[in-house]
Amino acid sequence: MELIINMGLLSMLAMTAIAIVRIKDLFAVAMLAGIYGLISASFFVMMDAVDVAFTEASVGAGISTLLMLTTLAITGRFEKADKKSRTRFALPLVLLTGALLIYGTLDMPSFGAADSPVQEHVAPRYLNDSAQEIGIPNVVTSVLASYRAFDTFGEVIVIFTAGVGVLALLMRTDLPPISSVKNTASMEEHMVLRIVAKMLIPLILLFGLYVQFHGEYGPGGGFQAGVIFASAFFLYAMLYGMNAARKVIDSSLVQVLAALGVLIYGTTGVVAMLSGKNFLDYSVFSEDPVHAQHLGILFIELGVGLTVATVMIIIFFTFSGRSQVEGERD
Amino acid sequence: MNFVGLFNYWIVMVLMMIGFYIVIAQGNLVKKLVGLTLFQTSVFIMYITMGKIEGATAPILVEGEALYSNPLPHVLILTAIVVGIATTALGLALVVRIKESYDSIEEDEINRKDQEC
Amino acid sequence: MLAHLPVLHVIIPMMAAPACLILRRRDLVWFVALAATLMSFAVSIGLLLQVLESGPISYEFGGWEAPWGIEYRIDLLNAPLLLLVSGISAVALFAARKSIEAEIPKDRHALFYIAWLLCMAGLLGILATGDAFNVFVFLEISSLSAYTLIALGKNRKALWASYQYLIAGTIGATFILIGIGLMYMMTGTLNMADLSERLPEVSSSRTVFTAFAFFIVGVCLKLALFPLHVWLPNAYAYAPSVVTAFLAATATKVAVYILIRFKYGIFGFDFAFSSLPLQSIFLTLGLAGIFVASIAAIFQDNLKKLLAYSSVAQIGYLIVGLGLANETGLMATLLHMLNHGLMKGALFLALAAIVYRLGEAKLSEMHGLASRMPWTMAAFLIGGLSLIGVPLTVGFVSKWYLVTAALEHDWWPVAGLILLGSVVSVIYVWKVVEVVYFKAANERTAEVREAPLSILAPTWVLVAANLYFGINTELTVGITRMAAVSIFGGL
Amino acid sequence: MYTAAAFAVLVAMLLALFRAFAGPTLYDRILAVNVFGTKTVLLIAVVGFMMGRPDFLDIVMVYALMNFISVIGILRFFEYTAKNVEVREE
Amino acid sequence: MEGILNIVSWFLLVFGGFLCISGAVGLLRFPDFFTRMHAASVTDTLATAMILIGLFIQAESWLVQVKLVMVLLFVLLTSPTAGHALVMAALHAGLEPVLPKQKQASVEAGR
Repeated sequence: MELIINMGLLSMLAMTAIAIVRIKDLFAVAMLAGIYGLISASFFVMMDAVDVAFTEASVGAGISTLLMLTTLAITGRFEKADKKSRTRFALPLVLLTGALLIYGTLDMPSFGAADSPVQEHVAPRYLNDSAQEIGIPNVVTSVLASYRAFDTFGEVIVIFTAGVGVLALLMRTDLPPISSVKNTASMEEHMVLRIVAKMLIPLILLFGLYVQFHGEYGPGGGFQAGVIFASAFFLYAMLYGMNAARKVIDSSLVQVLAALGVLIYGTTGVVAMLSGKNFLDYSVFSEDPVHAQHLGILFIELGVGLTVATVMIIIFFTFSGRSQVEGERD
Repeated sequence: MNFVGLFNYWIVMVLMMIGFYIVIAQGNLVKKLVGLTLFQTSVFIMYITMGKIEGATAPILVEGEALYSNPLPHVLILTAIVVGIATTALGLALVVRIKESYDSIEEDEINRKDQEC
Repeated sequence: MLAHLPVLHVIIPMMAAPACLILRRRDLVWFVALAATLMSFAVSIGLLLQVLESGPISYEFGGWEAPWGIEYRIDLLNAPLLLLVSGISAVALFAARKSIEAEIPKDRHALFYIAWLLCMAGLLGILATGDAFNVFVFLEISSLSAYTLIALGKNRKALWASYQYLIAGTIGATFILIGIGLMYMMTGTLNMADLSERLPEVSSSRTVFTAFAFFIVGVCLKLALFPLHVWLPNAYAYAPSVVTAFLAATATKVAVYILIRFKYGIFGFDFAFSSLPLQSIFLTLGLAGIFVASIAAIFQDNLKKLLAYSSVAQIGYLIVGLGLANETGLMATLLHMLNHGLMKGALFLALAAIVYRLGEAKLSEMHGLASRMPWTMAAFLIGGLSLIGVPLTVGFVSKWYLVTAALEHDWWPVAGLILLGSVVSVIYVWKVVEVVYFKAANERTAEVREAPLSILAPTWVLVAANLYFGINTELTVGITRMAAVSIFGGL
Repeated sequence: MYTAAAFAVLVAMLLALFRAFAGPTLYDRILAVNVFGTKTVLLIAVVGFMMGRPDFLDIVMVYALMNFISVIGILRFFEYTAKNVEVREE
Repeated sequence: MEGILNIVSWFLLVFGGFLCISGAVGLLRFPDFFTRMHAASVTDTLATAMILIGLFIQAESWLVQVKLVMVLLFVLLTSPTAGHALVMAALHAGLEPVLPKQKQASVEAGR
């Protein structure tokens, strides 16, 4: 039965991709990209990749669709027909790369084989020893936050770089001070939505915190929690207007928090260096090694969650602030 | 060369090429970024199908003996997804600035405006 | 503290960047950024000395040993490059304070320095890491911050150039990701040393061949090898001039380093040249790149674009050195990476001085500038001579070893073409010299004063380095020879 | 039992997808996205039970949340452009 | 007791599945936006409720049951709201429902 569902999901992915190529209405393309993210997230669930499904759903289906829609609100909806000369050049190149890729798959270990090199070399140690060495059930979080913690540090820096980049490009310092702007939200007539949102937002924030601290035992962790936390603010900003949202979250505070998250992550590592161990070695935090790993992973996930949440808020507010110039509204 | 074993990878390769085609062939800047997202997401799907073992469960340890899929590709893909969204966010910020200064997000119009001034 | 040197040069800028976001005030952020860069430079010097006396250093993160955790590996190949990147960054950052006042609005300066620190941290991270996937993560950090830095340029074309660089760079990075994925699929490990042990036994399979092909195409897109170089001229021409000085001297060299590390370190010498006719591909593309780019450079009016095209040509020399596939060839490439970094750094910093005074670097508006800005133009002249490869300059040293490497194979035509490439570069350097020195100063350049000392001093530091390493080649040649021997010896 | 429900939901998703491709007006597409989101929620819930790991229901919660937020987002930005740009139905 | 619960949950799941398909077919075949809206949203909430309750019966640990109830409440709260917002936006943008022929004529006459 799982094979049928896999094939069904993959064929839906292919159909969505082909539809995206042909549709010229960019709003529809943004929505189909959201559907593409959703299907690939469900495919990840079928492939036992629960944490990745979590992240892909919240990032692929949620954040990237919202960002694309915010951009389309500024740049306009319809796309021009693509030029024949470009497609004639692109098709052979794409077919050539595709042929090389297919050629590459001929010697691959077959799908789901338990004896392929991937399953035998590095992975068994994580699965067998992580219970004793780190003591948390979710092996993905233990690899993410302890064995390969420096990769995750690089990742937090990538998100921080994106936040700095979007700020450097779109930051507007000429926005009127918050107090003076009357709150004229565009969604006044959607009273139903505002009531429901008012009920939902605390629940979403609570769910975000649950995901943050549940990362060791089930799917979840810093990234997913950060994105969920930020999506609560997006909902508030969309329904109550940007000025109300800017009253809630002050832009300089958000930037300081984003920097703070990265610094929390960095100091967790540097503390290990100060006492002679290597960077990001958690055995410094307490004499019992397993307990030390728990503490280390907790700090790491806190730093990651804080940075991801605040950078997502920075990116969304900077984009929406930019469209305020266009519409001069809310 | 078993057909079913590699079928997953072939569909993933087709998805990659569709994404790659969009990036190269379509002129609209936002559409290129969508193509880039498709291309990267299908590379992620390739990574994840690598780690799956037939009849295994997710790498979250439960009591008693159980066969788990490989957790390492999941960690790599968590990083790659975040890299993907960071690139898309920066790309969209550039598109907004380009729209404000060129008043168009079609590649050939922008090139034409570049030649003029 | 000495044990932590291999990681300090990356951690310091990575911690300084968020700290700067909290500080927010312009001059304070510049000071912290400069301090962090100088500390990284000092750490790199310490690392080089440590590697010279005690051989390659390995540093495991979190205390987990190599294939399971991530490992930093510093050896003779990347130690000198660490020095180059942090050195050029320190010098360029010193000039940045004055230079960006004319090009970037005031409220963006703090964010500019933060993006600069992140770009440097990314490049240093790529050089030092011993883990294949870590290369991809730090490649993305350096690329994302490079897109931001380029997009801060004054002209609206900077935005369009940065967008094109983003698309080309992300496609390159995704190709590298596919390459790493396929390599991981066939060997099960991500650590470079572990990969080099386990790859030979599966090297006959078609998947490893595809992995190698995708990896090479991805890296060549990143280092702007001839057919894939379309994004580079615009990106370097319209970026703020200090950013071009930093990126031109370092970013492409780091990409060549990745190529060398993976081609020789992991795939091994025989695989690299037997499966794919790489030797002939590199030679043809490199030589074609030299001539096409140099000829394109001759017709450019915008001086920055002219030097950007000459950078593409110089990258052609690097790839030709690799294409020669012998020890001296590799040594010539390593040497030219260092020398080219110094040359282009000096030239673009001189350009930053010109842009600071004139607002833009159009040749048609620089008549008789030498009489007004003698020091800047003298620096530009020496940089140009070094570009051509005149004796007593750094360029001559690397051209010399490049030609000897070609002669070892006694491929006379290749050696001839290399020298012909230098002749072509004479043309476009002379074109600039002729406009600047021998034309009378018109009203446009009449009242121009000499560039401020804070831009001139760094330029002359690099020019002095150009001359010093041109004359006393014992240090650079010695290290690169040992590095080449260690790589070739190791196979 | 689970297989029947999972198969039915899969078919429903397929049909909703066709509506998303064909949908003449943009509102049909938004409706299709909404239906598709709810069906994915059901599919993952049933699959979680089918694979014997029912504790994956956090993912289902996120799906529902993201589906709601993206539908609200689409409406807000579409209505926002509808005011500036006249609405051209295909 | 065990058998009855199984049968009830089996019935709920299968009927929920059938409702899903009927809603989706309705989504495809109905002439205009508002009728599709009706088909989709009605079956949506009911089918989701039935399938989730079917799973609720099957769930062993109480934690899973709590999660199922949370998801059910969330979907029951948000999906009608989204439907409402969608219809409001459609009407606001001037999308006219397709009325049957003779009523269409009388409305035209009346206007």
